[in-house]
Amino acid sequence: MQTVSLKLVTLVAETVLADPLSRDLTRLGAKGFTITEVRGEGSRHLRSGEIPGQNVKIESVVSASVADKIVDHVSREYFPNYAVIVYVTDVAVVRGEKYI
Amino acid sequence: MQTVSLKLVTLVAETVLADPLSRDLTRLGAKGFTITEVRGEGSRHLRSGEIPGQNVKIESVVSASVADKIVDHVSREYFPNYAVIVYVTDVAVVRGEKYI
Amino acid sequence: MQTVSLKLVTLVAETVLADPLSRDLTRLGAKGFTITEVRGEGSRHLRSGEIPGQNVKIESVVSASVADKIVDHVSREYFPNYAVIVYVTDVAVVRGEKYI
Amino acid sequence: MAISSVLQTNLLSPITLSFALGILARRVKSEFSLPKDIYMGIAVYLLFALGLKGGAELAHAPIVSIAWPAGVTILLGCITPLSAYFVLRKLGHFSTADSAGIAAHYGSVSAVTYIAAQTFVASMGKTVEGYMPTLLALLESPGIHIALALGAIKSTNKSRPIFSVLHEVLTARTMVLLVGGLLIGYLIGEKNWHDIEPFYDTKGVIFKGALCLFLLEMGIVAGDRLGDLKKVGPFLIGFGILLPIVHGTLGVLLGHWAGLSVGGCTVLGTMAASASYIAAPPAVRVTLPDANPTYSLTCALTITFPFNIVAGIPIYYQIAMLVGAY
Amino acid sequence: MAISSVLQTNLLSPITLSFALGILARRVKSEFSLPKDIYMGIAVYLLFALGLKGGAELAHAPIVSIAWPAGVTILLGCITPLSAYFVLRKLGHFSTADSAGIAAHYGSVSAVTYIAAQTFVASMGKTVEGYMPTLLALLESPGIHIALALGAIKSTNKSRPIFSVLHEVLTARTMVLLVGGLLIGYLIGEKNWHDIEPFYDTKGVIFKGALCLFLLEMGIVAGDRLGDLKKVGPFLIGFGILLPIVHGTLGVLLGHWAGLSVGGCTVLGTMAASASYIAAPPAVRVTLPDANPTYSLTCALTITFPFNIVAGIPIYYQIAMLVGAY
Amino acid sequence: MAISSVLQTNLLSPITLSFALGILARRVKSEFSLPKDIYMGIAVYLLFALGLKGGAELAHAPIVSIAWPAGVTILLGCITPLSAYFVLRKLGHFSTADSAGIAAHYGSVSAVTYIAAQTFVASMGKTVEGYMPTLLALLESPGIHIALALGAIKSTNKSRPIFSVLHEVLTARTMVLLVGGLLIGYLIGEKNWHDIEPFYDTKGVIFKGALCLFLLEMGIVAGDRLGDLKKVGPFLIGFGILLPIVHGTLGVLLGHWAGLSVGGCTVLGTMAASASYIAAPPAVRVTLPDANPTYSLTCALTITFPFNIVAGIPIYYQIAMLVGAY
Ligand SMILES: Nc1ncnc2c1ncn2[C@@H]1O[C@H](COP(=O)(O)O)[C@@H](O)[C@H]1O
Ligand SMILES: Nc1ncnc2c1ncn2[C@@H]1O[C@H](COP(=O)(O)O)[C@@H](O)[C@H]1O
Ligand SMILES: Nc1ncnc2c1ncn2[C@@H]1O[C@H](COP(=O)(O)O)[C@@H](O)[C@H]1O
Ligand code: NA
Ligand code: NA
Ligand code: NA
Repeated sequence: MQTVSLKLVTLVAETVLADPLSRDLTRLGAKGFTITEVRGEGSRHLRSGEIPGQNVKIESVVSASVADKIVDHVSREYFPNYAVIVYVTDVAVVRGEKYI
Repeated sequence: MQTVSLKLVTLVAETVLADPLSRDLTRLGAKGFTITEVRGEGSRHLRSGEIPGQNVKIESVVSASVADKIVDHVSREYFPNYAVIVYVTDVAVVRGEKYI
Repeated sequence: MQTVSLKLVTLVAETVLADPLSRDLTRLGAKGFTITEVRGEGSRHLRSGEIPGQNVKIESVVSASVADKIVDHVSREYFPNYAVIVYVTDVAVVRGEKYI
Repeated sequence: MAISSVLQTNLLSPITLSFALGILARRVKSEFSLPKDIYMGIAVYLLFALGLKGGAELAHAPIVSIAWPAGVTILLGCITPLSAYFVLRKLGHFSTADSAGIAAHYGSVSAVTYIAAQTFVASMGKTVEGYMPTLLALLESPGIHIALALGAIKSTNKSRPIFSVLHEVLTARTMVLLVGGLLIGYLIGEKNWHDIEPFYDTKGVIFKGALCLFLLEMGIVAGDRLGDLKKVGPFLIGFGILLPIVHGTLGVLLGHWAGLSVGGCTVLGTMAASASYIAAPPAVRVTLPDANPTYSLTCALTITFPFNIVAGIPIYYQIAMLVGAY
Repeated sequence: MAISSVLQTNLLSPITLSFALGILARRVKSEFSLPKDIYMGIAVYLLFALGLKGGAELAHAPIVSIAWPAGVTILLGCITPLSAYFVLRKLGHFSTADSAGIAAHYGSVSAVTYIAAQTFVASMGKTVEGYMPTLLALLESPGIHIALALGAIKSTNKSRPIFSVLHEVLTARTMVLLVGGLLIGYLIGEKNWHDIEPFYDTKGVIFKGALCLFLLEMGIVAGDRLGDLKKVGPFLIGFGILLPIVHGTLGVLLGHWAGLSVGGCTVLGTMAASASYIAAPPAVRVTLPDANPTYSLTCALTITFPFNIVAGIPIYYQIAMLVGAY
Repeated sequence: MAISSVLQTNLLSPITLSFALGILARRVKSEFSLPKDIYMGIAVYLLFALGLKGGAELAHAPIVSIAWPAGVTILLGCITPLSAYFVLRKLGHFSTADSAGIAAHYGSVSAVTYIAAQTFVASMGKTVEGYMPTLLALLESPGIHIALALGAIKSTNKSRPIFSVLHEVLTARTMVLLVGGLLIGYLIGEKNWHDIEPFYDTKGVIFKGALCLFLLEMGIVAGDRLGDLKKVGPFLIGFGILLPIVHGTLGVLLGHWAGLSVGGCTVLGTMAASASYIAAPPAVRVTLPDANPTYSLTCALTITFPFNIVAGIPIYYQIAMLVGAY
């Protein structure tokens, strides 16, 4: 079965950002996303939220251009003040049109 | 330490498919898998299950050929009627024989 | 926005290893990590822990050299006796310095 | 008591109001919901309590006295999925899969609706046969199996091997807790039962208190789906209200014929009128892939459940009074 | 009773000791904590119980009798965020964002502190006006809104559109359960209330038992953050103790002036003195990104909450006695 | 009472039957299980209740009266891991790691087995010394430490630094809740205790009701592992039944010698006979990597726990009667 190559954008952020970030993703062109409750530690040691270290991981399969937009937006809007990271991976999917 | 390159197949599907899909994976040659409870939104907006948007993510490290088989099977058997996506990533592992 | 390419190391291990492994990661140079509670099946069928199959997934974005160190350490220290797997993926991040 | 005041009593019960609060919360777009494990945990407790209490009562009841009621219950389990299926197929012109899928829900029973009926009857000062939980367990699965078999036979698409699903239904949470509880309650005997009765008594305060929290969450879940009413269209909305009345009446009549009290008739009628939204959905989902889950779940959860809680139960009660059950 | 013995009674209450145990557990680096869903579930139960009980009481109280107390409560909701803000801005020289962020916490109220006050007053053999939960609901949100508005106006950085946040606060868990519970408790009437009273009664054993477990976990959460005391510095530590005393005194006086009993004055004072750590934090976090959450959460949770539980409440009680509330 | 009827009473207790139901559910391949957080939450409640109740009783007991029982308890904590170790090493020819790993489980204690014994004794109309929970806390950790030290010394493989593990065991959930509860129960005094007693009383309905749900899940967990019985082989199966009888008898005798009542002897014997499956497993897993966890967990959970619940406790009770404890 032939596949197309797309980008998987992964965000890890403090729980309170789950909704704002998903809204942003949709606005920037993501057709869907998957959210996982995670916990973690990083360099910022920000203790927001009643129980510290409670984060969400948001994953979205998108086109390269949308991926750029998201990374761009997140690092501009959220990096300065929030505990959040973002990274991008190459993925192969079938029915690529579903994600674009 | 030298590593071999394999495929990580990731499925996100409505919870009710957790068992059928894991059975299929094993049948198609996966030596193991990891399941995560997630929630998500996609294009289909199917509201199956009492609490909508409750999905499972199933990840399995497999050989390229098994990966093809899985993608093939899933898109044929499940895409038409179920809320499910699948994507494949390249991963490097040690002791590759464990997964083949 | 220009990105740098780093490694995402993913460990899946029985829950009891969550702390030892995170300590090891930090010691080996990881600047942070994200932990997810997962369940899974593998080839070893070890039934440690009251509820079998309860695992943790530990993900860490690190430099290639740190990634090697981790894979090396884990396969030497934990593979023989514990239910654990590790795999490495290429990821693109912004502000690479955060992870090094 | 006049129907109006009966309705009012019912509308102002903590159960109904907690459910209403849940719906309201979702309508004002509140993101509040009960933690998943708590919701599940309360469900486990309620079902186990039903079973234990039923078993303890069973220990007294002469088995023969249950024969007829059990018979009509199983009969209801065979009739209701078929009536639902054919109404949907012939009048509603739904696909075999959709018809069978929805029929599986209405052929089974909703334990919470059952509890609401029991509580309502008690608040009317009437008693209910102690062995009703046994009937609840009997009505749980036959309807699902019949409807799924029907769908599997009629549908052109290959559908997943049905036997594994039959097994899943028979060993699902509800059956384990209900049947298991019945056995335990039956075996432990008077003294042991009295030790745990205040905790598990379905008339007790813990049961009633937990029930409110459970209905609060059910209201949230239902409120979440109100939007789907548009998707299912007027036919299914009518179906979700009228079929329960038909099934409910049938249940009351058969119950009366089997010699149940007015309380028992009301509860049996409610059981027949209710639609499962726990056991049926996953079974249907895996067996009949091309049945649209939005249809069945919206009908069972967003139309029939609230209807029964608010108006259905009092109606079945009135019918039970009319048929002159003592 | 002498202040010393009052303090002692309070120190040896199960609530205080459970909280202390939680802190201790963290200090000895225990990894124990209550399962997340259980902690959330207990919170839901406590708030819903508060609401229901308050509503049931409200059914008796002549609405007029609440007018004045309600008035002064809203007044407190407007004064306390402002006083907090200006103390931090002028005396503490904190940024607008930080000042507004912390002020939002102190302008709102902590339900658990409220409960502790109610329990304390009861243990002193005094009664509390039944409509206090209504005041609790009234005090929940105004302070947060005022502080956030203040921060949004004054801050140079663009801050997230505030309206969505106002809505989030108004529809948050606390409001749904408290206001919803009040409505239900008010509507169900005597008989229904008595059915569920033992389960939801805030003087009942289930409530008190669950409260201990909740404070155990709160102690763990607070103990987790003890280390942050260094980060916030002496000014905020003093602020977290002195401002509550000021707000508490103000609350007692206004309560007395509005005709509350000594019990009512103590509870209202405690409400004014308490700082929210549930509703406020997320609202502040998304509206004022450059407010440091470590400041506000450490003050509310690690300084003010324990202070109120251990010493504050008895102090407000003494003040209430002094002002000669009957 | 004849041993047969004693056994029957025990077999038909809600606890035993709930456990049996759990096993049965797994045998019929049901996928039902209690939500994880609920299971954890009940465990927390049970342990905290044990502690509180024990502490409240301690407040009355003259400390001296506990000296001897405490002494023999610690003695049991030192003997049982060694006896277990040498039986496994010499007779069973298991590796040092495996022997030490399993010994750590049998050197510690299972709180649920303890509770079952207490409940059983009560159902026999006998009383138990109020300070037993203190003994439970005393027996929790020494055995684990001794066994792990033994394993660490004897094993050739480097094993993880043992001190961090000692600390983990001493600050684990069980210790925090048990010891913490003891302190709180001891400090709060009569009046406060009576406020929360109905909720935490280990003879109360909430405790007994929750216990059934807990044992239901334990049955499921044990049923899950029945398959592993094949893996552990006949020697360990015999070991898992005979060693408890030896340890149980020893516990009864030492208890009698220390002046415990027949109830106290039975409970102390049960404690000695029981094997930990909560505190021990993680400690062993990280300290002795090459100890096979399937061995220790299957013995403790699938063999010894059910044996004690069903037959062991009544046997220790009979022995206690024989040795003529009053
Ligand atoms: N190097 C990393 N690898 C994986 N996850 C990370 C890493 N650094 C940070 N995180 C995640 O991002 C969250 C915020 O990190 P930080 O902003 O550095 O405090 C942490 O709680 C982790 O969950
Ligand atoms: N583009 C995407 N990226 C990540 N996850 C997705 C995406 N689209 C769908 N999903 C996941 O797949 C599930 C089903 O999607 P769908 O079939 O499009 O409704 C959703 O609930 C999401 O969890
Ligand atoms: N091929 C695989 N793909 C994904 N996860 C795996 C795979 N094999 C093992 N795992 C995970 O690693 C854990 C331990 O595996 P094992 O050591 O093979 O028993 C399993 O419980 C799974 O969660
Ligand atoms: Na039905
Ligand atoms: Na305040
Ligand atoms: Na032992």
